[in-house]
Amino acid sequence: MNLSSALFGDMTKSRALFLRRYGPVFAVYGFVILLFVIGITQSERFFTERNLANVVRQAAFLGIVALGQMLVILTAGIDLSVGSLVKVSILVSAIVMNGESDNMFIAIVATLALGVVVGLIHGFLINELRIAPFIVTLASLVILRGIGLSISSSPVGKASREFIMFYVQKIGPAPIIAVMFGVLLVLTALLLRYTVFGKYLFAIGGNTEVAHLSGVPVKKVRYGVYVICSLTASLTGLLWLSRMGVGDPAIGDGIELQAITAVIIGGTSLFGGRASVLGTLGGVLLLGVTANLLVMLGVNQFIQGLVQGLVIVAAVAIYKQEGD
Amino acid sequence: MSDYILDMRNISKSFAGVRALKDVSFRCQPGRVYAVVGENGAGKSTLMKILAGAYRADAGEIFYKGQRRDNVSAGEVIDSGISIIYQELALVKQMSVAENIFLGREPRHAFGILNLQELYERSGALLKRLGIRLDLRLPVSELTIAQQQLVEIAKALSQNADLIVMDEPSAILAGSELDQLFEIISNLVSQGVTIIYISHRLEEVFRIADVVTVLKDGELVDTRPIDQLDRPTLVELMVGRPMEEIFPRTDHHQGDLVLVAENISTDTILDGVSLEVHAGEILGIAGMVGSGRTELARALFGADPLTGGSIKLVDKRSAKWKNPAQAIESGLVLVPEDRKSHGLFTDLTVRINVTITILSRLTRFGVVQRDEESEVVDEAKQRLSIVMASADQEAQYLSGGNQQKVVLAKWLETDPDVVILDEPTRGVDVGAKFEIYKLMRQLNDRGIAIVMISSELPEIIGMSDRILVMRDGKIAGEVPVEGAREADIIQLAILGQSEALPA
Amino acid sequence: MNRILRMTLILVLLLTASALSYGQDDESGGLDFEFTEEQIEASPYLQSVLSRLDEVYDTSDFAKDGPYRIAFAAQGTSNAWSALMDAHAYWYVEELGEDVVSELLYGDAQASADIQVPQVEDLLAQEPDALILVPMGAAALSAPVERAMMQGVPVILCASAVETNNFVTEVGTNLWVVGASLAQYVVDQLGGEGNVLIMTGIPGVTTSDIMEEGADAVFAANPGINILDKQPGFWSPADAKGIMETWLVQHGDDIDAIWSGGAQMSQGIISAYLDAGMDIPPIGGGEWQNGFLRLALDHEIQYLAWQYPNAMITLCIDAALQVLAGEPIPRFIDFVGKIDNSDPFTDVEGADYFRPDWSDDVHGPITMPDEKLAELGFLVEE
Amino acid sequence: MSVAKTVESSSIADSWRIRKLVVDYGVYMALALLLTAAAFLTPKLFQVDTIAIVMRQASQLGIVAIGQTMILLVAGLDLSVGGVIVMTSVAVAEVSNGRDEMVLPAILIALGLGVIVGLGNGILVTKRRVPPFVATLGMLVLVQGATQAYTRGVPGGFVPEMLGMVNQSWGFLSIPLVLWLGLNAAFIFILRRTAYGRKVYAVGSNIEAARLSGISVDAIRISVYIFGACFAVISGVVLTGYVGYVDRFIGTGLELDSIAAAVVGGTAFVGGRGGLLGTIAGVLIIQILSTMAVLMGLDVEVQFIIKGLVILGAVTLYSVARVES
Repeated sequence: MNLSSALFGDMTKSRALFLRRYGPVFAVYGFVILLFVIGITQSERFFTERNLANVVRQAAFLGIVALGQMLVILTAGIDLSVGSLVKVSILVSAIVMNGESDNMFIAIVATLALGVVVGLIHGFLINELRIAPFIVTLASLVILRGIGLSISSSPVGKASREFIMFYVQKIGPAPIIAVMFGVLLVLTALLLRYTVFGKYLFAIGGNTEVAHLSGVPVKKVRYGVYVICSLTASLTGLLWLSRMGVGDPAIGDGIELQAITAVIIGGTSLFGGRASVLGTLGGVLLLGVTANLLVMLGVNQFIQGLVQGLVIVAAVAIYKQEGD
Repeated sequence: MSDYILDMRNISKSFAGVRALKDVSFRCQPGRVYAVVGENGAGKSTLMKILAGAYRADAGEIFYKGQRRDNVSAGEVIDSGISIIYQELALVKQMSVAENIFLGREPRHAFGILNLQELYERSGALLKRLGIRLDLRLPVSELTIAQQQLVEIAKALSQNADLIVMDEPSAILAGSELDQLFEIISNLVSQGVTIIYISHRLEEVFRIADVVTVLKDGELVDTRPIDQLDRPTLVELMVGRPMEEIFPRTDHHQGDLVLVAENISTDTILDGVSLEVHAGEILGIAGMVGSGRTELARALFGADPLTGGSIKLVDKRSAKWKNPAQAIESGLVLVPEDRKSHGLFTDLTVRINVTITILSRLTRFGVVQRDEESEVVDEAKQRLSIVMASADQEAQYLSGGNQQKVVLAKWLETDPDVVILDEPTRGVDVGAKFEIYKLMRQLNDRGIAIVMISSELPEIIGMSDRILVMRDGKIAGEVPVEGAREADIIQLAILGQSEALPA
Repeated sequence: MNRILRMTLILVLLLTASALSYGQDDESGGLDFEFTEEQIEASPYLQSVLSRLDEVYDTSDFAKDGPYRIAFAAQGTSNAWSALMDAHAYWYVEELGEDVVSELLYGDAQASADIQVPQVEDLLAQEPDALILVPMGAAALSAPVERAMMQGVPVILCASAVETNNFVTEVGTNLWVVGASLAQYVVDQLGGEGNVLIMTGIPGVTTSDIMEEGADAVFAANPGINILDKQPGFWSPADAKGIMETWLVQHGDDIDAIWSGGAQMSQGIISAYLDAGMDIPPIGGGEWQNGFLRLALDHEIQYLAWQYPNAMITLCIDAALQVLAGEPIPRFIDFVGKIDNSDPFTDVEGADYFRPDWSDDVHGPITMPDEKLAELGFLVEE
Repeated sequence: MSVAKTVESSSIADSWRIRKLVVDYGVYMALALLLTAAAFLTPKLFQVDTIAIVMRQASQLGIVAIGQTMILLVAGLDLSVGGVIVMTSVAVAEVSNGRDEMVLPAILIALGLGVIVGLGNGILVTKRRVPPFVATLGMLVLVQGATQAYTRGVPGGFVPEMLGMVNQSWGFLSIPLVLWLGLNAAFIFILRRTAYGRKVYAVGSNIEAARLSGISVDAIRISVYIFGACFAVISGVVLTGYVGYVDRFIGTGLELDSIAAAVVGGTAFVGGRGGLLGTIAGVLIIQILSTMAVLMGLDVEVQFIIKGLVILGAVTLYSVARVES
């Protein structure tokens, strides 16, 4: 007699499983496609190379932070400080660069180093003092904002010429920044799928205790993931400098909320253990295309906020999250 | 130095001022099975967690393979060849079978890149060695509990463990699953692997152990070879008093019909289950893990919605219910299987835990009447002999056994007509088991009907007045209590028919 | 030939007329203020504004035939001031007619630079004929402005400046002078001697920072003035009131005057005084905002109000049309004198400005007809 | 031997008791410490007028924090309170249009709107299982959008003068303070002594156990979000009276401050632990710090940094004390 078939039954669950796993992602892309259809039919300038370049470049700005945020959320963490860190990074890079090409390299290194330091501090507080990531990064949001203001409350520093040009450069029809985002997107997908570090992120988010007992270096991985998240914020700060040419402290507030929203819309669970690069891209595109369309279609200014709120609520409510 | 692979000397450990282990020594030779037994709170799990590097001992030394080790991390413990299979299965539900097996020690190329080919080949080979077929890419959340346990064992094997600790592996397995486990264990032992086997089930201990260590209240009672022990002696060592009878029998008669379920189905697994429950009886429900027993309990209780069929209580309080609140109101309660995570409010006081189900009775205009509440808690304390410092103590500071009693008290306070007990003695030590059985009989005497779901066949046979066996979400058949044999039940549970097994 | 000659003649006449008219405005408009050399030297803002007042932009490259599609990157409906600016914009475009402006492309920045930068990119993707921008960050919007200019879209800045100098013109007022004038008012009221509190807007926002700069310069030049304290009130009546309450406990009767960077904050300041039952000292800082005027009238407050009319958007649209017609245009257009009733005023004239039928949040002056206000629900039935 | 055993075990128990003391009373000790520091740094803080001001301002945050604490108790979170406060302010002005007799109807309408928002939050969190963070963030954007769409940017109407009574003080007593303390008293009683309160704690402590104990888990969670929104409305009314004017910046940052107050006061982020008494102390700490900052003339950036450090410090204390317990 076949004991194992009696025990385990057959394995025809995979189709339902597939749908359960990727259903939300399909839904988000369905939404995005719907917006595209509306855009194409209602505005002749929506589906132009120029506008699409805008859309993808803007997606890159939100998307890079969203990728870092997604990795942190995958470990059942959160990082509320990225907006403030973008602000501080802009100021630091602008001041160090000070308009000189010679300073460009050192400015980039200094800004990324700042990200590493902030990420390490987050990791330390979360790992060693066992404070909830929400609280750690909430405090750090407030503190970094204070630091940003004390560096400068008015525009300061300057990007070098090459650095400003970077923003408009293209590879073929694609803006270089969008290409960069695409590369990071693929790298993140590969990281999650093909590296030990990626698997550990899932393990920690799925069950930290189990991961710890299985010999996963939980603390190291956490340090790593918060550093990566802060690095994406620093990198975004650099991109903003390239976009603006001057360090402006007006930028940065609220980026974290947008990034988290995009990640959640993309089907990543705030409870950890589940993440989807494709979904996050979908979430980023959904928010980006919505904003783009509001402008393109000249939607009545009084209801723009309402439309955005409805899109977000509908997108997050569309599927039930797992866990409780 | 010595032929002991593991030598733990004079280990002590306290938590939050409460002593968990005192001066316990424990050692193992290679290629043998060591059983560690003791009541709940005796310190077995703590001892193993210290071995695993999850806790640090306050005092004592550990020698492993002749070398002293201090403050090693969980990862280092695994690397040194010790693997531990925890009672709460240590698997990451969202990850695949293969990823779980090699979690923490993934085969890799340079730069931390996974060697997926090797991962799948090696995990496939391991499962083959265990004689099971599983989709390696399936997330563990899609597996049954029994399948998950096998993945755990595969994980231990993958670590090339010299020493495998199994913390109550049988608690969630039944019948043939258990046989399969024992087969795997003897296989491993013959390969020179040392097994430390922690269990409450004495039959299993006598079946597989070479040496038995008994702990009580955090202290070592005795370590003896199995052939110097018999059951009564072992029970006496564990409980500290002799125990004549495990299953209390009283004469009782079947009362009136109280609960009728007709053809109930759910979208989980239940598929047309009908049953009747009479006042004052114990209806035992047996079956494999995953056969739908727990789902049946949840459906009866209104915790999962019915997609077909009906359930009703036949007496005066007869009512329909759609959720647990209404079920409790109607006189039916469910004591869940996983009491700690589904039953206890660990952060809250004993008082709140005990009275949470009967707040409407204890409140006037929504305000809790303190005096009446204290009476209820005192009475529960007496009736179930709960040991606690005060009613305002947080439940987390009670011992495991007392936590169980608090959970039971909570349900009994509702004065139910029907009590569904899902695995009432799972993870409970011998002494407490006996108390629970006595309690069940007392409930019967008061005319309360009990539906008991259990994986322990001796318990099913020893306690039930009638036995139903489930398979694939259906009732496979009823086994007459008089002269019931474990084999008959297993037969029904696996094959769904009650013919004799071919020899 | 005849026709071309006539056109040229008309053009020349028009140019002369407009040049003359701007020359006149320069003398009559704006606040009278004598700058010292050091003040100009210390302030890049002043240097920029003063030089641009005399500079004229040759817009011939932008000349094209109408009707035009004009992009308007607005602050958005986030507060009443900007909502009314939007209303003015839509009304004015309607007034001009479809054969002048065929489409007003609109972006709502929700008062955030983060949102505005990509939004400007989206607007430019629609290839408008001109861009009117109310910048939410001086540096943040610099590069988008430069890119628009590179793309051949003339940029008209409205209400605030950006860091780059590569735009066509700015409509606004000299904010440094505004801050300085409010400070001068305080100094004059005190006869040059006394204790002053300073409440600024949002640190980091250009408008607030430049006003503060002007105020600082004047106070520094008057050694008899003692600055008791300085805190940002975030242009919020609640924050302003909270800070003022604490100040009243701390400094009480020592306070001789207050410099405030906005009407909302002045309301909070007055409210704190009223609760404390203390006499309210002169306030340098208020606006034609109906709620503030009501409070000031009821309690006979002494103040100097500056103006920042949302109706200046009509000037911005005019400027855009002028640019698209290829007419030369000054690089800085001060709205004072060009929009009726946009001069600073004190409590002496306050009653003339107050409008009982406006809701508290309405900022004057309004150049739209009342029916339009009523239609939008900005009028209150008494 | 037996003596040694007692000594040893009592020293372990002592360290545990100290930790428990920190968890239970740490925030009050911190408050006492802060007040001691204030006695040296800013003695003006102890004048009756200053106390009155601090209390009146603390009440605005404190009323919101009651709801936030209850929501945290069921392992939730509410980021939408800022939006609800602005909505309240608009509703009060539009409905009453400056007429005193319309104050009550206006407040009732605002409460009705609050109930709808709270219900929306609750339904998203329970029925759609959207994480509270995202659900309430989405509602925030929606409420702001709806308020804007309704007012078309310019709220009409006036704030009735009657609401100005929230600004009066008798000694250090004022209506907001009485309201804050009264609501606290009521809800401390409700949380501790009523069936409803028990259920709130039970749901936060172990949601599955609560469900199986016959508690309508979803109803409890939804109700808590509704309370949260209603407290935001009440605070919105107080703030509107305080400002005397409809303002879109009103209530900005109260969501994060209220979470900070609750967490500093010892309410656990994972639910089931903590309570309103701690939150009162948390609110006072945050308010006194900001008043002291103005009294000392600290720069705003320094204020930000101090606030962040205080949150971190408090939570570090709890986490260190709770380890292994």
